[in-house]
Amino acid sequence: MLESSSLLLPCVALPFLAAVVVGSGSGRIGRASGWIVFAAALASFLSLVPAAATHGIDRFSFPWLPAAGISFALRADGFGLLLAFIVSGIGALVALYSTAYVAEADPAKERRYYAALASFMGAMLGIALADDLILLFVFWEITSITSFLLIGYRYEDDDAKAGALMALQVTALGGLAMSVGFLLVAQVTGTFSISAITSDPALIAKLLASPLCPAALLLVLLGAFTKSAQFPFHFWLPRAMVAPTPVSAYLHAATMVKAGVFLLGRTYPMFGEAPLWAPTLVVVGTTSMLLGAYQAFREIDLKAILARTTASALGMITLLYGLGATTDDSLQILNHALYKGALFLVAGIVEHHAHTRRLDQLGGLRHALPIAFVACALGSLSMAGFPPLLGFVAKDNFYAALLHSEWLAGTPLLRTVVLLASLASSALLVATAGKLTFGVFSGAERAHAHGRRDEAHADEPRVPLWTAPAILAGGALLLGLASLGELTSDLVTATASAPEHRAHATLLPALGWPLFASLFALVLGVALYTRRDAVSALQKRLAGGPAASAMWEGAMAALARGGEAYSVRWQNGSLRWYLAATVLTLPALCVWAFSETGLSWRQISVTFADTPWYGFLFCTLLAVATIATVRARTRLAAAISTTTIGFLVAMLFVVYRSPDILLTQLLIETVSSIFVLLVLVFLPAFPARDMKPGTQLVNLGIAAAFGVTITILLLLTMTPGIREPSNIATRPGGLLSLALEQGGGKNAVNVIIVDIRAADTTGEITVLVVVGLAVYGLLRTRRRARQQRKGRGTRSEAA
Amino acid sequence: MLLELLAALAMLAGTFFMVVTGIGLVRFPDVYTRIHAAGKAGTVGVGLLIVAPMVYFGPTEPFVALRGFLAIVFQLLTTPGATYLLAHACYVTSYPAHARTEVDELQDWIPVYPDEEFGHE
Amino acid sequence: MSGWFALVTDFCVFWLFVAAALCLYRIVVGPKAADRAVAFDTLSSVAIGMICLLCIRFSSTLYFDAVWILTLVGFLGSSAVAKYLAKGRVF
Amino acid sequence: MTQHSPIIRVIARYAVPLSIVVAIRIFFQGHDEPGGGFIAGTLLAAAGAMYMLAFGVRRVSRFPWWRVAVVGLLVSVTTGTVPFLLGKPFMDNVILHLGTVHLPTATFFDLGVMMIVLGTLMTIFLELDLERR
Repeated sequence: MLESSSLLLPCVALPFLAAVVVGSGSGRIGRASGWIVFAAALASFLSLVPAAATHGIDRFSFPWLPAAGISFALRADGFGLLLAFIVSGIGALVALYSTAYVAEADPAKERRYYAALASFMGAMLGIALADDLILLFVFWEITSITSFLLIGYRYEDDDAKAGALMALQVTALGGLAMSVGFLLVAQVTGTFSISAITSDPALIAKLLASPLCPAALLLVLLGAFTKSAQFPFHFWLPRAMVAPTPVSAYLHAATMVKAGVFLLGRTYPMFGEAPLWAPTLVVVGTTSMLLGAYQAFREIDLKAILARTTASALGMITLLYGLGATTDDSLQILNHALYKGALFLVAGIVEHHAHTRRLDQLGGLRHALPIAFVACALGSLSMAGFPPLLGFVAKDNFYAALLHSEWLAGTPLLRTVVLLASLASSALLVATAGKLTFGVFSGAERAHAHGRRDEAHADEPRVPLWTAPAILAGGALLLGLASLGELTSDLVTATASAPEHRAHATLLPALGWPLFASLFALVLGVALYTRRDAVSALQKRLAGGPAASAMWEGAMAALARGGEAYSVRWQNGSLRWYLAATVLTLPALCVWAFSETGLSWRQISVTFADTPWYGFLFCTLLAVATIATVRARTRLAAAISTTTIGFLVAMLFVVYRSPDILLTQLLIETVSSIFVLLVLVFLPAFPARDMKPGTQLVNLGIAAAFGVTITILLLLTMTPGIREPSNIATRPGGLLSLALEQGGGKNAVNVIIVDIRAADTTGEITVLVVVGLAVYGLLRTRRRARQQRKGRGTRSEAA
Repeated sequence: MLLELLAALAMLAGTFFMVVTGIGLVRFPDVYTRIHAAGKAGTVGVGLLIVAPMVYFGPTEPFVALRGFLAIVFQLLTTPGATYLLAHACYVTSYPAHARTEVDELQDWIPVYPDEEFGHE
Repeated sequence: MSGWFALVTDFCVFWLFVAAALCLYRIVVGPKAADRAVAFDTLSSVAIGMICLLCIRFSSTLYFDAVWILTLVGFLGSSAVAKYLAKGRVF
Repeated sequence: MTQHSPIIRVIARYAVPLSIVVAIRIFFQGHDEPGGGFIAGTLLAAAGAMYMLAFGVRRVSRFPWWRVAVVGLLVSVTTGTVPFLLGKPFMDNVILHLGTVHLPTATFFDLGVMMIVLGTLMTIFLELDLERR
């Protein structure tokens, strides 16, 4: 079954294992849980190395649901490895960072944090390496859930809860849509395996040609956009910043939000040529890029700025996918992961140190946190795209792709708009980077919030705190310098999703429009930064328009109100309404069924030849008894006449020769009459005055409808043509002989109940047991509650 | 042939008693007299009617006779009891006897419950 | 099952119906619950008679068990009502 | 609690055991003549009701009737799954020939049904009665 003994399965399983160990661990693990998760992340990272070394594609597959054609398939192609390396690498760093950052008094809470973090890491690795659509969806949902747990880590304060809930709602909505999209894709192509679909042009052609393709594409895109906080769904990301900083760094910068873009990379080979692919992605990408950059510049809270810039950077990558630039998409992903991770972790150090994240209260920390300052500077420069950092190379490739894309060339207007938007957002990013670095670290050292100066110096950031950002920022610098040579280009080509030709990522690009564009963006950015007060004043004036998150909350509240209104209206507690609804459904269903099947009451042809005359007499008595029940003035009279009806019906069973049911009917009639007597005290007295004529008529109508339907149904079953051959019991293979041979009994009725259809009876008797237990449970708890109330009542009187 | 004759006689007598009880139920003025009529059907009427099948199926299926006999014994055991209980219940809840009753021997024997709460519902 | 015997059985069955109808009249009209209980008790006796006659009419003893159960049932029904009337509770 | 009238106590002293005997008789004749678990269970419940009517609820209410129902379900389900475990189809019926009597295993299933019906009905009787107090 296991195709190859590769290390893919342990790589994904290890973090989950760590999560279980940490989660279930008792007190003594306590402080060590952080290190366990770190070790697991490191192990996963290392286990990926052999897979990367072997140039061939490493596969592992295990038949999970053979019936549905779903298999637990992992596949380590270049693109998957890229995300997997990022997830496990940055995961290890974040775990390391958390050991110092997350210091909780209650070890259980800390253990839960690490368990959620580890299971998130496992799920992300699953997404990176999954080769089966459904498997990808399962891991996708796990990430949504664990992100909910991690965002809502400090569940005491309401913002955390609200933010976590909103994140879950949005990403779950996207996940759901995406799963439907996957099902449609599998429906058309007949297989769930991603590699099978992408490698077979015939399947892709079939997918593109099928009418389901636009729907599937939009649904999958919905999943990607919600996860990567793209334009219509960008509002949950800033709200998710209430999470502890390592979580923000890991989930909302390096990995989780990347899953959406990663999905675009995975599905590009499938939907790339679809007519809807390019326009949607370009439009959404550009808008979220520009919107993110614009709002980032306006923000004051450190993490909110970073969240907005993440949305903007992801918008840029989505735009690239729209243009089909899949040769160097890994460069963009890697670059963003490195610098944004570093910046977030620096923000964590600053907050940890100065206990505030607001720029207007921060300043002059370069002496207190020298290393953090260096890391932040490198990260910001990479974000802005200054040489010699990786950011510059990525920006240059971005503009190259922008200018050389044939698709954009086809629509000059859109091309200019996109170009201008890119230049504007790059400039804004540069300005934000400047604001970020200089705002926090340079300038006079302002009195920190709450004026605790002495204590601020005391906790020099411990070693694990600054190592993580330093490594990330250093990585950005090293890769930038390496691009002088050929190393970066090889790395990018190896990990790109669908490299047509060898990507060229060089620090010294050929002179050309892309270079001028990025240089121009840099200059514009610096200018913007120098005039930042005027710009922010302008922005304040322009502020307006409803916040997207407010709209979303409004929609959710409306949904809740609608549900409540529905239930209040229909479940209004009146027994009469419930009874009428249940009774009326039968006639309604019959009318519908009759119209569907073409049955009609005209087909009834029943001869009364074989019915003995006493059958008629019993029926007349039955009618009289029924009228007596309805006309009864007191409850006891009604009870007795109902029992009489039961008796008369039993008599009919004698006339129509069915002894078993006769006995059952008689006994049940008695037992139920005793029940009625037992509860007679509680039943409401019959209304002294008669009901309003209106309600009487309505009741009459409902009863008549029900009665007529039942009569027609019965008569239809009696007409010979419709029901089964009349000798169903007596014919050779019939029930009687069957009962005798196998059941060993002449009484077919009992043999059927107990043996031939014993499975049904098991169901029925289980229902009976449940009824008994329900009565026992409900009444007992009600009585205990009443006694407590009475107990309290008497005490209060006595007091 | 003899069996059928006997069975027919038993049936006719049984039915006669049933009909008499029916008439009694309808025409008697108050509940105590009706209970008296009901007593007849419950014991003699049913007894005779059960004898009919016992006799009819007698030789061919002996088991019917046994069950029939058991049923008669149980019927004689329970019906008087039930009618007594009803009469007692009516009396203690002071169900009004018909005007024409002269003698009420039970007056000083059975206590009449004072409260009217769940009497003649 | 000679002809005249079947006729007699049918005659008796008819008259049992009449008795049942009279009982039903009392149940419908019966001023008080007690009357209805009495009528109900007689109705169960009539039912027993009916079953016996129909056993003979169909010459099958399958229904004979019902006679036994009807006795028990009739007794239970009326004594429960009687107790309810007298004491307001059943057990 | 002797305010139950002596008459009904006398009748019940004979009627209840008689009913139980008949109930068992009906249970075992279930396969060939009319009868079976359900009818026997209800008859036993009626006998129980008669007992409570005559002698009051005190002695009866101490017995946990709802456990009878649950055990009944266990009996039925095990009768069903035992042949299943032996590799035969689920709920298959094995006719055991114990000497002259041929006892189909379905009878145990029927026994389960009887216990369930008895347990449930008695539980409801007792709970409704306790409810009134």
